[in-house]
Amino acid sequence: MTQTNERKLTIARAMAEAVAQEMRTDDRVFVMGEDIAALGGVYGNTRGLLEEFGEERIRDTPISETGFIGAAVGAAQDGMRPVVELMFVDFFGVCFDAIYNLMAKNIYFSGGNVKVPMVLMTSTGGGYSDAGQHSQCLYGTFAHLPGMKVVTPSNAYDAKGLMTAAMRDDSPVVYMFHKSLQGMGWLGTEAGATVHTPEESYTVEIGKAAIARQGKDVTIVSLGMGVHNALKAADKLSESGVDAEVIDLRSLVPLDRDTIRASVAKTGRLIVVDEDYHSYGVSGEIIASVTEHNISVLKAPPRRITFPDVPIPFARPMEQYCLPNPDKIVAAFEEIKAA
Amino acid sequence: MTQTNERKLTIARAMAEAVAQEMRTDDRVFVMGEDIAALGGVYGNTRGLLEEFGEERIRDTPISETGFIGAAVGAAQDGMRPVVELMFVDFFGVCFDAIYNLMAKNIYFSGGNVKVPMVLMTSTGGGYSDAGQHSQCLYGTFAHLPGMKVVTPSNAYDAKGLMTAAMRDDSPVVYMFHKSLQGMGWLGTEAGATVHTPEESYTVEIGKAAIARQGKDVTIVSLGMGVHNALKAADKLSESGVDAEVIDLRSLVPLDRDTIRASVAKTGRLIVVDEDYHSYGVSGEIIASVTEHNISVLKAPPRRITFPDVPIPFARPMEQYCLPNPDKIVAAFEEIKAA
Amino acid sequence: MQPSLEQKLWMFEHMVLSRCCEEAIAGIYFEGKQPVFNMASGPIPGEMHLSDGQEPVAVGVCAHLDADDIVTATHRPHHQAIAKGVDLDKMMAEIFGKSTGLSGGRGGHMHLFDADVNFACSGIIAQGMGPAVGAALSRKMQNKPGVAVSFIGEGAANQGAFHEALNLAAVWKLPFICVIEDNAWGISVAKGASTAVERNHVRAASYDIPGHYIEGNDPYKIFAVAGEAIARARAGEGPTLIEAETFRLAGHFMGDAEGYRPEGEKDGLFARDPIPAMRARLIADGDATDADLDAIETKAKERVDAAIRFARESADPQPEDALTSVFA
Amino acid sequence: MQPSLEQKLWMFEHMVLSRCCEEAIAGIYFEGKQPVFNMASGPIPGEMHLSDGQEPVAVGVCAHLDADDIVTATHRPHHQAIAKGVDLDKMMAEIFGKSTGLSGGRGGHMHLFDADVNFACSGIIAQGMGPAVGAALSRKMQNKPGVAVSFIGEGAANQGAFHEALNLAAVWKLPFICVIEDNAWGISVAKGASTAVERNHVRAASYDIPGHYIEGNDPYKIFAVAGEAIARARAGEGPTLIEAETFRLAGHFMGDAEGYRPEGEKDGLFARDPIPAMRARLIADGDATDADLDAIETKAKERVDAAIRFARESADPQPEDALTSVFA
Ligand SMILES: Cc1ncc(C[n+]2csc(CCOP(=O)(O)OP(=O)(O)O)c2C)c(N)n1
Ligand SMILES: Cc1ncc(C[n+]2csc(CCOP(=O)(O)OP(=O)(O)O)c2C)c(N)n1
Ligand SMILES: [Mg+2]
Ligand SMILES: [Mg+2]
Repeated sequence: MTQTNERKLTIARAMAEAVAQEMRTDDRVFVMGEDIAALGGVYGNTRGLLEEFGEERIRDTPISETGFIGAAVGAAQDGMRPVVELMFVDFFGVCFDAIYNLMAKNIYFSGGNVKVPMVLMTSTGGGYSDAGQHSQCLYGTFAHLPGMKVVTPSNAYDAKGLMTAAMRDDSPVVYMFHKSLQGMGWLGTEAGATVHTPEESYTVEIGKAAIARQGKDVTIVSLGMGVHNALKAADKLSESGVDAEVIDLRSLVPLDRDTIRASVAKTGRLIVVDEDYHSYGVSGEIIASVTEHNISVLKAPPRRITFPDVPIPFARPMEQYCLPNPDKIVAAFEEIKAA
Repeated sequence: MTQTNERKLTIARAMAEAVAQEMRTDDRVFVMGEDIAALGGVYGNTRGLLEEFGEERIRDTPISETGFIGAAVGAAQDGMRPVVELMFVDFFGVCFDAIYNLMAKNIYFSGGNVKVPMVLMTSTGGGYSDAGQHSQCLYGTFAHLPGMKVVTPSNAYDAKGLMTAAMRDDSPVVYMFHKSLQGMGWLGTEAGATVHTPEESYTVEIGKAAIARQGKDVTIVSLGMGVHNALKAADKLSESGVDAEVIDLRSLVPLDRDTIRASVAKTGRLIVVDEDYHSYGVSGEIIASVTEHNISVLKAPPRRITFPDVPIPFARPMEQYCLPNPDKIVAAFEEIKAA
Repeated sequence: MQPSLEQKLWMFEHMVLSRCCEEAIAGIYFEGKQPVFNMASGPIPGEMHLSDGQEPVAVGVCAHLDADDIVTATHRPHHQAIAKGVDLDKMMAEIFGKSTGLSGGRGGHMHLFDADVNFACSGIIAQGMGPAVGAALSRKMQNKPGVAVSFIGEGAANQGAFHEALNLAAVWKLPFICVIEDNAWGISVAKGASTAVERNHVRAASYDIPGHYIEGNDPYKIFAVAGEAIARARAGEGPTLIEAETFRLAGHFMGDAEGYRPEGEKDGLFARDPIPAMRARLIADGDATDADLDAIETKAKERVDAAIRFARESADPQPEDALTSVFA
Repeated sequence: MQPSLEQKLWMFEHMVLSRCCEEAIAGIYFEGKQPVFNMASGPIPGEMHLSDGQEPVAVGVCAHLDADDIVTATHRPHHQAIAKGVDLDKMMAEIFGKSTGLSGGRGGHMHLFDADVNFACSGIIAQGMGPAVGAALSRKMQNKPGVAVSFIGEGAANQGAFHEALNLAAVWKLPFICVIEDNAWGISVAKGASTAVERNHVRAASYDIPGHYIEGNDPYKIFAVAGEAIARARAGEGPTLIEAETFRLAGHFMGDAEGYRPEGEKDGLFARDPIPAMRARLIADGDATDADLDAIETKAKERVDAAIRFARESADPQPEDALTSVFA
């Protein structure tokens, strides 16, 4: 879809633009993380910020995630609005206490007397053979624990709007961006993520899912990269006259259960696509949220296309075998269409 | 139920006995953790071991969870069989990389050429006003990530058998014990956890759920402390002629989906009781595992009794309001019995 | 740097106030927990970590701080909270889990947050350090006055966060001070069994910052060393690491039988209780009369009694309040 | 401690072998990644961290180790793996993601595990340290010979695991050595911007263990210092911390344009390439002739070519193999 004065941005540029615009109008916003200054972020999402805002507000850190994420919490409580980067979400294990026991709980521990306005941005996802410690999504891990909002954009428009909303939120927001959507040539790029993005600053409400494609025969719920797999599957299905509805969650916390339930009530079929591990994660929660609400809406058993419960293998044939893809989604529909 | 030469042990003593028996026959087994030597463990599960085995094999550690859990991984790869304690599961955030990226993945990264025979034991649960950093269960957090088996006993018999099985396993096993079941007077004690425990060493297979109570009207799936709440609810329900089946998962990884599905196929109703947080956790996975398998077995929407998605409050009225209990389970059944 | 008379009396007053609190809590804690001790019962449920004996460190440091300065504390925070000026009524109500508490009963005694005096805690070892470093960064970036002090125990000096936070504060030359209360024990583990160095102040060399060890649990010596470090920080000269010898007159938490302590160690400690010691010294130095100090002690007891009364008489939170204040 | 002639030649041979590997990989890495560079494409997909320039540290240390000793490495492990004697065919096949690789292609270049020579990696900064300390503990408990060496980069010395592991090794007096390869950069962040001390060896004082800094990326000096430390460890005298100056002749990973490096820094480094330097020195010292060293280089190239051939010709893993070897 082209439009008048179309302005296509990659997610990486959309994120950087949102941060830059906010920093121009709000002195309290600053950025901290590894390689986010001179390098502009391994995934490009802070490119240009050092040049405009300088070293004081765009701070490269030591490789001390517990230290600098803990510091972001303290700075946020003291009136600043840090945007801090955990380079790969896979690294959360070295600093998760600062995230889930400090960042996520200090508002509650203070009875609301302190605010923790910070954004933790982190890259997710595989598909490029970066192996088991650099390819995970861990959506379920973050979404399971209380006190942090969790968002993940599938395109540049949402990326910018969600980032601006996150920076303006007085609660901590975990902003998970998928590497294959960043628009970094060297990671391959999902073209569908690079969309028209208005220049002026705007927000996308945190907690509202989007209907990425209207349909009536099956509801495909997904997030991040999965949305593009779902849309491709929907195109394939449409060739055989199947009209799939694709829901882009955009936010895991809060989770927009109403939109999911309304869609399934309409279509009667549910497929969840999640690049995170299969068990005890997003896919189970979506299915449970639908069935506990109304068991009779489903004409067929729900299906999930997820990453199996194994560490992410390096070799391409093994990794690709494990990853969700459009064909798996189509095949899942074939299993349940009969009903 | 009394039996000939009944030998009731608390879970704390059953765990210590299992470790002691294994240490007598296997020199490779040793115990590491904070306050596990002279103090015998904050929850009593290593009591007496220092006296029998001495400081070399029963090692108090610095408050360096990343260091000593990482060390346990290295010792396990080098031929030892460490039993290591993370005092409260809530502390996983300071050391989770050693757990989920090393302990859980090194077998895979080595293509099976190294083994990681270690047990990570950790206490879970609240109910005694220990607040938001000392009362969590985090079952879903551990069970979501691949490469580690996860068990949690509800009684002393299983506690001993699962511990022995865990120590003999060549893969890492996370052993989660609920504080309210330990039989430490000072934490109050769930009497039902203190059961006959044979003296001789034995194993309970990891990955098999137990039917804690046979029934035909509703399946209540739970684990750890929740099993006792479920059994109490079942007693109340039986007064009104309702015959509930209670499943004690015992193991989250592997998850015994067959036993759950068979039970629900029989009863047509499912209630999941989980003290861990509500969303993106155990309860969603159990419900999804049933419905994706066969949507038609459920006569009524599944229900879950869980901890709401909020940090665990300190004050008794607030914490008790959030915790699962038998009345909530009974009320949940009332909602779905009509169907 | 020597404390003025006023400062000496302030320190004594707050040591006494803190001790009165702990003694009152210790008494009440066992209400409803006898004959069988069950941590879940009574007006003050849960774990209770008392600070008896460690008061000199809190007052010697906080004598140099005002409400704008930041303090982060640990699972054992009462003495520091009182020295920092946390509202005593709200603090006591929080410890009782009442609706009038600092967080309306959500946090409890390990999670005392008072935004008015920039006081916060974490029950996770060494995890107060990062936030304190961040608050110091915030002041530096905003060009606002204020230093951030993180109190930890000697056991916390073996936790990774200690290393990361000190390096970060040093690299960025922040107004940050880490104060280690060395009470020789981490629950049942003796310092010597957990720590490769005899004294943690030497670890300052890893960050090219000053490090000081203060012997004797002496409030005046602590005052002097802390004063210098805080002045340095205010002057923009960067962080300092201080380790102060102190001791734990109570168990690690209430109910701890301390079977792990060497025979008789405890008796020796009670003989060195810092409060009677300071009292004697004030009199010996002619800084105060018995009457002056009696008055301070009476006032402290009254203050604590009032706080206890406030806490007892305050309403419980509504159960559903558990679901609020998760997000700002 | 000076290397024998045999040891010198062994070091040279393994430096050359490592460099040949890196050069071969560097060439092949871009196959299928041109004209557009896409990390996911080609016979060697994913991130690639080369060790060019850092060979002296690996050989200077590993010259003292045998197969029983333990080494843990990082995201940049090739030179250490080769110096430790990891099977070159299987290692190369792993880097290509083939079924014949060390782990059948599950791990890739950041996760080289060879149980036969006790070699392991972690791609998470400083997370090789705990396992190495634990292996050292295992040997001590079993009364088995063997020292454990953990190689890390200078950036890793600011990670909490570094502090915890060294303290633990020191408290338990374990046969453990931490070797820091100081190549002055952590991706794009210069050591001075991330590290409060100029040289990390001073951090040994925090653990009351010896610390050494070795200038000049000099294999003989590294051999001498490492030899002493390893002898100490074998004698039961506990851990040592070593930081060796070295440099990165490649980018952080392949595809890194290194725009963050000061103008011309790189040219200076190439002029100090340790391999030609050692070659010249061997000849100058009369330790070897051009012909001897040519023979070594030819042999190394042949060895690497064979490994590449083995890797290329090996079969891909079966897709379903992804699901195996999760548990032992
Ligand atoms: C990361 C972490 N590990 C373990 C604990 C359990 N714990 C609570 S207090 C304590 C001892 C702390 O010793 P120290 O730092 O010396 O403080 P002290 O209790 O002596 O005041 C431990 C191990 C914790 N709260 N957090
Ligand atoms: C805990 C953690 N944080 C960040 C990273 C990302 N990362 C990979 S290599 C690297 C730089 C490491 O620098 P150094 O330790 O000096 O090793 P070098 O790359 O110079 O060999 C970083 C930040 C990581 N792998 N793990
Ligand atoms: Mg202590
Ligand atoms: Mg480096």
